[in-house]
Amino acid sequence: MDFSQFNAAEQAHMTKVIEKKQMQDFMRLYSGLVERCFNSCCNDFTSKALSSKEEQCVLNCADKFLKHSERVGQRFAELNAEAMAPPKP
Amino acid sequence: MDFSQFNAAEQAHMTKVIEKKQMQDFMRLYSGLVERCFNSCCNDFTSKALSSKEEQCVLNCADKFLKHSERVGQRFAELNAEAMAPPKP
Amino acid sequence: MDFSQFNAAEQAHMTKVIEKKQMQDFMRLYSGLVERCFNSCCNDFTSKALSSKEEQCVLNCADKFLKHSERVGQRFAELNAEAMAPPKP
Amino acid sequence: MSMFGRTPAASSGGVNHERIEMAINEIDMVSDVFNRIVASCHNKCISPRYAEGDLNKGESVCIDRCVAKFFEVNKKVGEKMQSAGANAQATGATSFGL
Amino acid sequence: MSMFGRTPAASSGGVNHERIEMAINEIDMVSDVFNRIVASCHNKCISPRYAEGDLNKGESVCIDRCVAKFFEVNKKVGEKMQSAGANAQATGATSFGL
Amino acid sequence: MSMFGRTPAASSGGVNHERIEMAINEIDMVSDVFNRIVASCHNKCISPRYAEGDLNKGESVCIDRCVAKFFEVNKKVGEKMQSAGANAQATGATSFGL
Repeated sequence: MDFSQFNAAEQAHMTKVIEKKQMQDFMRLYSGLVERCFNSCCNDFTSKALSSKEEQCVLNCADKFLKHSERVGQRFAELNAEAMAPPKP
Repeated sequence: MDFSQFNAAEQAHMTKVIEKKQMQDFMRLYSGLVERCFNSCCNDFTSKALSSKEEQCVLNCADKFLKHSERVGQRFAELNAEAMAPPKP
Repeated sequence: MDFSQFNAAEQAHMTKVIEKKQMQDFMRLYSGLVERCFNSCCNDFTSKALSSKEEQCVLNCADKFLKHSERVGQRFAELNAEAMAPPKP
Repeated sequence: MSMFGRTPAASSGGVNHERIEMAINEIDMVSDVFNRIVASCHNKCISPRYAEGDLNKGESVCIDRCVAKFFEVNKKVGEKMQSAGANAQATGATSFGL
Repeated sequence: MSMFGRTPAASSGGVNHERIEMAINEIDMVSDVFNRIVASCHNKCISPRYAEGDLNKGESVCIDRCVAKFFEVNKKVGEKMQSAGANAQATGATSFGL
Repeated sequence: MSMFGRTPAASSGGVNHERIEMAINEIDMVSDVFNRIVASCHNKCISPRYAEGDLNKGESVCIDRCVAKFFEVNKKVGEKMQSAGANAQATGATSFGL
């Protein structure tokens, strides 16, 4: 996205909008991660405590999900930049 | 959540926000319930009318979903209160 | 929905709200369609290029999804009008 | 509208914010239900093989019945919740046959 | 509030917009987590046959443990992200035991 | 912005609301697509056993190809809808290679 044609007031406004959106995105990423790892790792409800096996699964799942999102973000940024670039002759 | 440090204007504002949010949550709960019970109970599309078996399934499903949500709400409130309390010595 | 009791300012306001909502709905429909067709058609990640078989699947999927949505929209409008009509004697 | 304070411009313009807000709630709900029907009836009626782009006869008939059945379910659930008194606050939801 | 400009009416009314916005974020997050628990624990604990409308004993006990376990998972993930420094910006999320 | 009336403060501050609204739409769409890619490629590439926390070589390569393929699908669908004239109103969606 290119906000260079925005005036100062508009750029300030967009900065606030983007900050707010990033905060919301982070919260949704976080709760989506918890839900996904809970659903994959927890299948035994004979106890309310996390077993050590479940805990290890959750920690690996969270770790992997964050690395996954980061890698997707890198590729996404590259491909988006490519798609926005003027077509090559 | 603790809004006790809010002034009167802020508390009035929050009350409106919360009412609006409750309304939206209720509507989303409602349509989510319809979708879930439809998906679980209706698998025969040789007729457009609900069979009596499907209808009973839908009524039980709705009943059970509401009781489920209520029970989750009770446990959620207890655990959230616990998590917010000052740590015990 | 019946906005006939709205005054001119309110109707103008609602027109803007509805336009904005249609734009958002269209964008969500579009990205939901891409996600659905990707998930149904792409299962081979030994290459980053779309195979001709995958491409044909995606095109048929998009086509069918749009026709599906349109048909649902027609039935929805009819049934909604029926539900809003005064009950027959 | 209550969420964002009342702007002088708007209130002098004669816009009844309560009424607008209820109308927006109604639009949001109808649109939410519509999107759920599209997804549910796609899952029920459309084969994910995508050998052709047109709806075949069986799919078309299935869609018609599926939408009608979803409305029936919506109605039954609405009646149940009404009798349970659970929807005292849902008075804004007047349009979707509730 | 920052999203929609500051209206004169609101700022003269003594409303601290930052504070309101953080409170709304908090409510949104708690409500989002609650909805995810309802869906996840329904999938884990409730049989989709719907032979009766009441929760049976096994389902009730399962729900209690499921909600508790979801909180545990939420806590573990929160600690992990805190130690990873990933949640520097999540300071608004104070209420859900994070 | 149109949704909440135009506040005197904002319009005297020289903010073009149409332009802001289009930019917000664009951000929302890019973010929606990104979240869908994260979910879809997780389902396609990541084994749900979680024996370790690192991405292995196979998963990493799969992710790269998956994201590229999702973009391809997005492009094909965009072209199809453009030729169908269905996206006359989608002119705000300029950034995601559409």
